[in-house]
Amino acid sequence: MPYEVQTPVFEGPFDLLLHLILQEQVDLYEVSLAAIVDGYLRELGRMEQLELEVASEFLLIAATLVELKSRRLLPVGDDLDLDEELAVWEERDLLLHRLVECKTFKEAAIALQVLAGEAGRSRPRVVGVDDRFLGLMPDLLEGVDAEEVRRAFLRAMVPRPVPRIDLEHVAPIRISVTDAITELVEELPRLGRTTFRDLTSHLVERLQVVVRFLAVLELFKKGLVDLDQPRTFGDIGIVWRGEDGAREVGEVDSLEDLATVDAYDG
Amino acid sequence: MARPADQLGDDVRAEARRAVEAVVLVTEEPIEAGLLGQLLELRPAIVEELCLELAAEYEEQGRGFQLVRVAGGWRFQTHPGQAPYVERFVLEGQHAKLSAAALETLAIVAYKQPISRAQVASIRGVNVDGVMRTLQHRGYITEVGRDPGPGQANLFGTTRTFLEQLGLDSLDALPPIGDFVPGADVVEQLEHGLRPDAEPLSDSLSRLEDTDTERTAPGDES
Amino acid sequence: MARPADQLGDDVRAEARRAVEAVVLVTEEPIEAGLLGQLLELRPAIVEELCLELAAEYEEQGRGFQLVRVAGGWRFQTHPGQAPYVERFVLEGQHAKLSAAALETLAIVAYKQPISRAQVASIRGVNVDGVMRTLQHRGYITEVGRDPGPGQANLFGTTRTFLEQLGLDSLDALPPIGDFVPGADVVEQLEHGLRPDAEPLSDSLSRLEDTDTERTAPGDES
Repeated sequence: MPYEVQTPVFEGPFDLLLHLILQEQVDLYEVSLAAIVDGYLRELGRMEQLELEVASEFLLIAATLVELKSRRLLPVGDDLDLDEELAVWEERDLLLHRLVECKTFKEAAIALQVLAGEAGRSRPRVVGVDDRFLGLMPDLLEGVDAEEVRRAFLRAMVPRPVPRIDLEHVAPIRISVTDAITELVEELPRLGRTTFRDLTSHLVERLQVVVRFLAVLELFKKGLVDLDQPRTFGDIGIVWRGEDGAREVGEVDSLEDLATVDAYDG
Repeated sequence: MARPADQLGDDVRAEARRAVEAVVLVTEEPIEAGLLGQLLELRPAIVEELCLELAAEYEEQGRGFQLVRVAGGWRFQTHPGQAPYVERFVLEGQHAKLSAAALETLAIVAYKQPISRAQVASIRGVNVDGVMRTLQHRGYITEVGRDPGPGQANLFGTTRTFLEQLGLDSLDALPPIGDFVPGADVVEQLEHGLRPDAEPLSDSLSRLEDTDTERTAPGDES
Repeated sequence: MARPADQLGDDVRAEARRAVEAVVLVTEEPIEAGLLGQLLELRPAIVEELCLELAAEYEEQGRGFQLVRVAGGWRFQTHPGQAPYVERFVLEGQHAKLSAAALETLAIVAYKQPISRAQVASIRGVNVDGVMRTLQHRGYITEVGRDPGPGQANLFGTTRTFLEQLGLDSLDALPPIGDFVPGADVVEQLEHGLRPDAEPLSDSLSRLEDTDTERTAPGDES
């Protein structure tokens, strides 16, 4: 990974240099090359690991800065090689140009973010064509590739978030384990193998989920369901063991005395 | 608080109508009045009333879409009178795409085969009979056996046509799904969705509640 | 066949408006006026006119949805004012935010496309392989060709998704890059910061004296 992960503040040598030069929004002529060079070298020393490619860019700029600094410190003599002098100016102009460019795109990035933020407040409709029109499609899989099928699968497997809204203002909800058991006895034989997640995916209240869980445990105790959980925190698999729903209802009545203690007010 | 219809101020009513329109526009499955009511802190009966009102309005204004009650919930759909245009659009082919919902159904069958209709439905959280029929009819999935369990449900799998359409040699060539762990963003979204009083909601609800306060949302001007 | 606008009778117009509403309702991507025109047997210009008319109508009626032109086509979307409700309900498909690094890289590709990875890296001064991969993966950028030069480097550009995510009709709708070029004061500050020999000798000498101070006081220079 590029070094930017380790040093979140500076996104590369230009970023650092821009920061060093522009950080003080004070008098223009306070900007001191000496301070910039020192700051730059200090930051360079602070970076522990650098990718070779990135490091070379940092070092190149450091070298340019040091050279500029040395020029400033030395009185300009007549004996200076004109070519050398020009080369230094060229280096500096190039650096300046790149700094301006870098700054430009930094600003542009902020503008893009603002645009994306505004656009993000609207949600496009992507519901697509009604199922009743599907039959007309010449080729349902036109333009669909395997990767898209994979992504669709992953999307489908993400547990569906249930909008959780404070329900206190609505009529108080009374849920009991008995009711939950009655529901499960009707539901489970139809479902075959299912998971606790699926059984509770439509529930809004956490309390309802808890009550369903207690109900499942009751059924397990009675030997009406088999439970398994292959992984810690994984899905709890539930398999109905009873013969069929209707016949078991009688048995549930006998459960009632176990369960009635657990009536809750929501 | 849930209010009776006659106590509903004009502003609250207008805001609730807008919210209904927005939410129903982007939900893939019909959405129940109860759920909408929870969001708006309105009784389901009032939500039903608002939906009926909107539906009547669209009809009266001769819109090309309808708000309809299907399978216990509300959704937008195209007006039957516009079916010829929708059909033409669908037949153009390259522009109409399998809906995300239908593609998910197909993907579940592909990766979980053999699988029963009920199992697919339980993963998707909705009835999938219609889509499964279409997919079967189009030759992408087929019955591959019966569940040995009590119900002896039909089990479905994908076909050779499916593989050919995707340019795959065999099912083994499907991209591996690995040990799927939802990304951090997904987890965060889930938490956000499950948090009892996330800020934006309470904000907007309080906006709904005190009708006199200054209202700044762009949708409010009318 | 396609008719000019002034020959469009009221009935035809009403029917065309309905058809537009129906077809746009079922598209998953913004639909071009050209395609709508083809389906409705109307000129694209007239379709655009009808769409603008409908969009204005929804706004005027204070609807919770909008008809908008994005990425060269028309689509229905929720009104931004309803964001608090919609966000609570529809958690899927939300895009995780891009990092500052990714945004800057994206800005460079957007304004300099087609551009090679190496060119982007040279502007940013850092390796951009990872960030470019992320952007590509998220569908914001894509390979659009190859550099005809010796290396035949892949050239990248932005996608339709990019436009959709930013709510832009086309790349022309991007704010001009000139808006972001730093002002004269900043450039001068940068220039001054890198000036090798601009100062009078006396300043250089005073600088030599206090070798280790971070900066000289404002009064010392000028």
